[in-house]
Amino acid sequence: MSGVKVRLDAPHCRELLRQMLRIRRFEEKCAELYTKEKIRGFLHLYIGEEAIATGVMQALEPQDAVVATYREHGHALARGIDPRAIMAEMFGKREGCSGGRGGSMHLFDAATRFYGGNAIVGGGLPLAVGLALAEQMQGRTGLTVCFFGEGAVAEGEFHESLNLAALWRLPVLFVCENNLYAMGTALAISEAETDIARKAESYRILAEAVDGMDVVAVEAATRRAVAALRAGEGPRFLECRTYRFRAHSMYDPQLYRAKAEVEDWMHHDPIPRFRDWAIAAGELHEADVATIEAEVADEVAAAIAFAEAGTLEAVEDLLRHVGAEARA
Amino acid sequence: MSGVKVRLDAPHCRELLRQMLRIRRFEEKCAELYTKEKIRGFLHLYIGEEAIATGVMQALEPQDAVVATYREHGHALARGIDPRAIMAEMFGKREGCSGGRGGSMHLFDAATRFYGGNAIVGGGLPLAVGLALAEQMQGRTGLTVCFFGEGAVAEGEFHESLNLAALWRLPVLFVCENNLYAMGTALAISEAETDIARKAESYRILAEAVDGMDVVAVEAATRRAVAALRAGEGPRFLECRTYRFRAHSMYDPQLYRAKAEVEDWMHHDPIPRFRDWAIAAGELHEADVATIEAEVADEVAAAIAFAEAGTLEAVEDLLRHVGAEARA
Amino acid sequence: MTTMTYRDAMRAAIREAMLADERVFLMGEDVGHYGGCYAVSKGLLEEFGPERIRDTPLSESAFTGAGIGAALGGLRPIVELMTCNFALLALDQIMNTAATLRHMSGGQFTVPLVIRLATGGGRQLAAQHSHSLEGWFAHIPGLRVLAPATVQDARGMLAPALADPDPVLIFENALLYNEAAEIDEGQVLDIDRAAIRRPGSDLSLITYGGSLGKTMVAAEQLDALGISVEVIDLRVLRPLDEGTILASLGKTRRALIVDEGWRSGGISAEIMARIIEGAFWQLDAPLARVCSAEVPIPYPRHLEEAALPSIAGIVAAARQVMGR
Amino acid sequence: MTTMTYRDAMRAAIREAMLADERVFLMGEDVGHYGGCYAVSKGLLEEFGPERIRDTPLSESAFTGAGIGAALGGLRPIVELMTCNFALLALDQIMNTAATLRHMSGGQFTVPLVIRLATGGGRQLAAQHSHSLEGWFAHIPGLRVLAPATVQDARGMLAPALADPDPVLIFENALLYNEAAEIDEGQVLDIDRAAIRRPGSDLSLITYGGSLGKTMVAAEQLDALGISVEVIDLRVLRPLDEGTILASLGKTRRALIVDEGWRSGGISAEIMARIIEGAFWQLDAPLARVCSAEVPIPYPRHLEEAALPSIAGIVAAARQVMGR
Ligand SMILES: Cc1ncc(C[n+]2csc(CCOP(=O)(O)OP(=O)(O)O)c2C)c(N)n1
Ligand SMILES: Cc1ncc(C[n+]2csc(CCOP(=O)(O)OP(=O)(O)O)c2C)c(N)n1
Ligand SMILES: [Mg+2]
Ligand SMILES: [Mg+2]
Repeated sequence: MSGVKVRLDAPHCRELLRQMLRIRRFEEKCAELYTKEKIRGFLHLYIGEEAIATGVMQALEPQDAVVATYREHGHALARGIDPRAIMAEMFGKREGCSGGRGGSMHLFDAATRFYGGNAIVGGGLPLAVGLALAEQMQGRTGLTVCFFGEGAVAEGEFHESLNLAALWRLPVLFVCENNLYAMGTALAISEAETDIARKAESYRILAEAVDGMDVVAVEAATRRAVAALRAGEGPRFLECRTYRFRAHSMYDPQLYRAKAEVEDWMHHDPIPRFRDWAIAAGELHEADVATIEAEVADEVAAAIAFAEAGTLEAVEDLLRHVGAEARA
Repeated sequence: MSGVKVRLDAPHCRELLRQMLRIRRFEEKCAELYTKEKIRGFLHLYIGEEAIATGVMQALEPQDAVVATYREHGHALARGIDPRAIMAEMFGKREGCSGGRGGSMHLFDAATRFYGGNAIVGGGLPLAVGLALAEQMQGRTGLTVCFFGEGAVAEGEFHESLNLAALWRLPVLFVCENNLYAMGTALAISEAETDIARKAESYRILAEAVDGMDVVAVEAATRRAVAALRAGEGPRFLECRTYRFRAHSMYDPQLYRAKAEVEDWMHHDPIPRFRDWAIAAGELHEADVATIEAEVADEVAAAIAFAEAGTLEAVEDLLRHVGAEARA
Repeated sequence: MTTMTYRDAMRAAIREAMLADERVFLMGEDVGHYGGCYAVSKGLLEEFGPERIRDTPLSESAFTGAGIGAALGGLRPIVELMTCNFALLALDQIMNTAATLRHMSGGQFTVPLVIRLATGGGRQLAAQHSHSLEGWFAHIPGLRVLAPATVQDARGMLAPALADPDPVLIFENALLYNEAAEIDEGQVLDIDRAAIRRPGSDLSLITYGGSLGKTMVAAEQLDALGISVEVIDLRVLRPLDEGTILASLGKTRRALIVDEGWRSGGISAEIMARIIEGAFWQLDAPLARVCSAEVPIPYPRHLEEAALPSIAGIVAAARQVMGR
Repeated sequence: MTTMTYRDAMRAAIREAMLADERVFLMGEDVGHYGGCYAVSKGLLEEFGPERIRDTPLSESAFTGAGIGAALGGLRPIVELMTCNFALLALDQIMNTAATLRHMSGGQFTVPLVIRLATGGGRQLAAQHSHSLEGWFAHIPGLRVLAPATVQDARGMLAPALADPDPVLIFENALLYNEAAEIDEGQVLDIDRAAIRRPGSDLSLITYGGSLGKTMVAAEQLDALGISVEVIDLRVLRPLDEGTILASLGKTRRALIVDEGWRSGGISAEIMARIIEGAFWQLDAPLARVCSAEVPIPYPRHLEEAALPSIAGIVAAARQVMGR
């Protein structure tokens, strides 16, 4: 699919709903599997923010690259990585998309140009700049989408990376997922200027703020940005205003925000919101929704079964993947 | 001297000229002493930029703190550090303002709250934030002035520090000495947005750009900023547009800029410009200028004599100043 | 005597310091509203307010540097860097400013700053969250580096660290936070000396921080094999307490070092070097070390366990040193 | 055979690589218009243009990370970090991304990146410009760390470094740039092995980089005293060529390590550890090391000289190891 306008026909509505639901159901299971200790380490859920990854990925082509964060299950799924390989990764199995070495925070996939999975806040931004530089210098047409939270905006690497991208007019789409908190730190106590999109101006980057709970708005804004990027107009910045419904990670008692605030935001849940709209618009029917739910449930169940059936790497192979097995 | 307005009476004009000339003549000698190998290491001359340190320091009080860079002879002199101690420092003598340990790039002075002398580009900004935080938290009234070049603006620490200062409303005056080059890198190839003062906006910091070749303009702008700072209005940003007449350091063959450009800028030399203006305005007379030149020459000569007569620290003391001699 | 966890001990130490000296404050990511990423500072925001339990943006370099500046300005900051993995972002400030300012200024300025950081692996946090970098920091002149391995040390090391006029880094192995022990809250600790955690005569096991527990268990097992093990907890990684190490070696003539850092260039090598320099002629066997495998820490539990020092690995290495 | 300086050798190597492979480009502060802070890249901007001789803003972290990304994207970047002092600002990218990406991705992604950095003291640049941190980087799994000590190595190490699919750091001691020597421009170098720079039978002097010259002079002087010295130039600091070291020790049974890094926790300690692990029973004397004093490097010439390894210091330490 390409073009600047979002074509909200029935197939596309089904696609949007399906993608968001895949993420939601997949992660609900992840949370369960975490309490069962099938998944370990840190687990950061994207629940509530599904409209962003879903909307953005609609505008991408296979040659484009994606750089994400430790909260990247949604991006990985929406980008098209096999959910079985993602789940197996979280189980630490050899069949995982990173061979089991990375876990939840380090999903990688060469086939879809998915470059992680970075657990250093802000660490992915320079990488995205470099990937885009490689495209530009090799005369290729891929662009790089870089996701990060609003917390990353305070890091020096944000500043340095935006400047480089703008200075060199690189095809990077910076997507800030502004969910108002960085762990327990509210935006207002971490940024002197809380209007994130405005920051892009000081690098001469065109920015747009969009309702991150509205998948169509996200897709539309991304398509506009991507069209400009492909036309060689240099980097763009998209701030998606959103909210995470769950704790920061599975360890977080959420002392820093009121239950009522979370509940308020849940009224903006992107999934029912889009579903109801599409039904009202006649593009979706209850039956479609039920079918999608069923298909998604199957897909998630298959992913779990695949992960369960997966194998563990031999301990003897511990030192693999530190360097090339044989130098070129 | 305090107050927001600059009082351009004869004594003040003499003071401004004297301070600029002290820096100019001192550094001219430094360059000579470098070729004689009396001064070693890196030597970064401030020649051409004297109006900035001179103008800014006029607005400061003894309780204020100063953080500078490796190009800090001018700041040290204008802040009132004994030129003899500065010269002795560059000679590596025990009588130097850093006991000889620091050299040209690391001038320090507790008496005038002069916190260096930092050879890491951007490294002083966080320090300035912390010094201001200490003032604020202890209910003291001092403010902190932080000097840095326009090259430092690209560093992540610039971004992080401006945000912290603004977020916490700290009494920091950020003074960017924009001399258009960072070593050999012109502003236009290092910043996507070359209007430096505009960057302060994205931290909600009020900024002003000023002609850094005009000492009166610098002083006036500093006084305005300082008044706001003392009133507790949070940080301010001053961009001083200037030019370095000499090479970046003594090693630099200046391949990156045209001789004609340097010569053009020399027509804006802050010293003759101010001198001629003050003479025309009747605040200074040729005789004053001659007197000041003579006094300054004496002062510089005395500094050199002092440095020459200084002593070397004993080699046995090599490990001093790594940690406290005895822990408290 | 009171029983408390390592986490609570650290919190009690912070609280005590803040009550005793109003120049002391805590600053870092999520120390306030979140309650600390390891819940160390939970409740302190309510007690001391947001000025002194100061949440920072994600700006490791700037808030560490701000801590340095605040220390210069007369305060006694405790900067929390969450984990040493993120401390890399602040390393310039730590090395080029905190550690050098006294020297560069010819002794005029001092930086009485305490930096706290979690360290270590073992929680399946994978390659970017499991570093043990304390040995690295111990390379830097001008710093003092502490590694409290016990609840008692967690409780008692902060006060002398804050009293130190120079920058002190406290590395807290994250696996220790839940450890509980009975301690003497009033005990005054020194931060110059290593501790003999268990006396013995055949072999010195030298370790610190998160590896002390494993080493103590290994010592038990070795004891059952008839090997009398002396366990040294370094406690202070810089400056190293060479005296205690060499005195032990004088007795045991054999040593094994256990260190969770990567093997090559870890602090274990430095311990070996010191022993060679100071006690070569007394050695009855080659020195040996048990360290982490030279691999970014893998996520799966079985691989992570294989990568980190283990009790079995310590026992096996010790037996090899003993030749039985 | 051609005579050239270390600086020219490095430039020739860059030029050659850029002519041979259009994926190669050089990026860093002042590599272009300024001509390189040590004039290594002088003239290359004119030849290759600003795309491939790419001046960057002062943004060490981002342009190093951009180098990583560019490598992932199919290019062969050479990132110049000016000096290792400033590399601290990029350490997060180097350690948490460049060194770990292959591992975290289960081998899917590789980072064929070369980072060049100047290192060392000796030019009175004081406490923030004189670090020798190569030993530190040699601690990080996933990196290869090179230290060309000769003009030949300066000329020949870049090509194999660029051919390596993993990140390679090249530490160039800044005092070497003006050294001239006759070299074979066509020589193909390996980047796995140390080199015996001078054979001998009584004592192994193990060193690298900027200290090789001093060590060779010291070896001459020791020879005059009747001590036959074998000088090993490590060349590769990670992975260490233990084979060459141990083979030498098998012959000499005594070793002294010379390293410009600070003593505690420097690479010298690792060399000592490897020898103890691999050749303890063959040793006739304690190992020793000559390193930099544990002080931020002072500005005055006499103090800086006292802080860094010296020929006299090497000779004295060697005589002590030999007992004469
Ligand atoms: C450099 C660094 N500092 C601190 C952390 C610990 N940490 C992990 S996530 C996080 C909050 C990030 O917030 P944000 O960027 O808004 O993303 P979100 O989690 O809200 O999606 C913090 C502080 C880290 N991983 N990396
Ligand atoms: C972090 C860091 N990177 C690089 C350098 C090398 N360096 C020293 S001065 C300089 C240029 C700085 O330019 P600017 O900030 O504009 O100050 P100016 O020298 O023009 O006064 C550079 C690149 C350094 N000292 N520190
Ligand atoms: Mg967030
Ligand atoms: Mg400049």
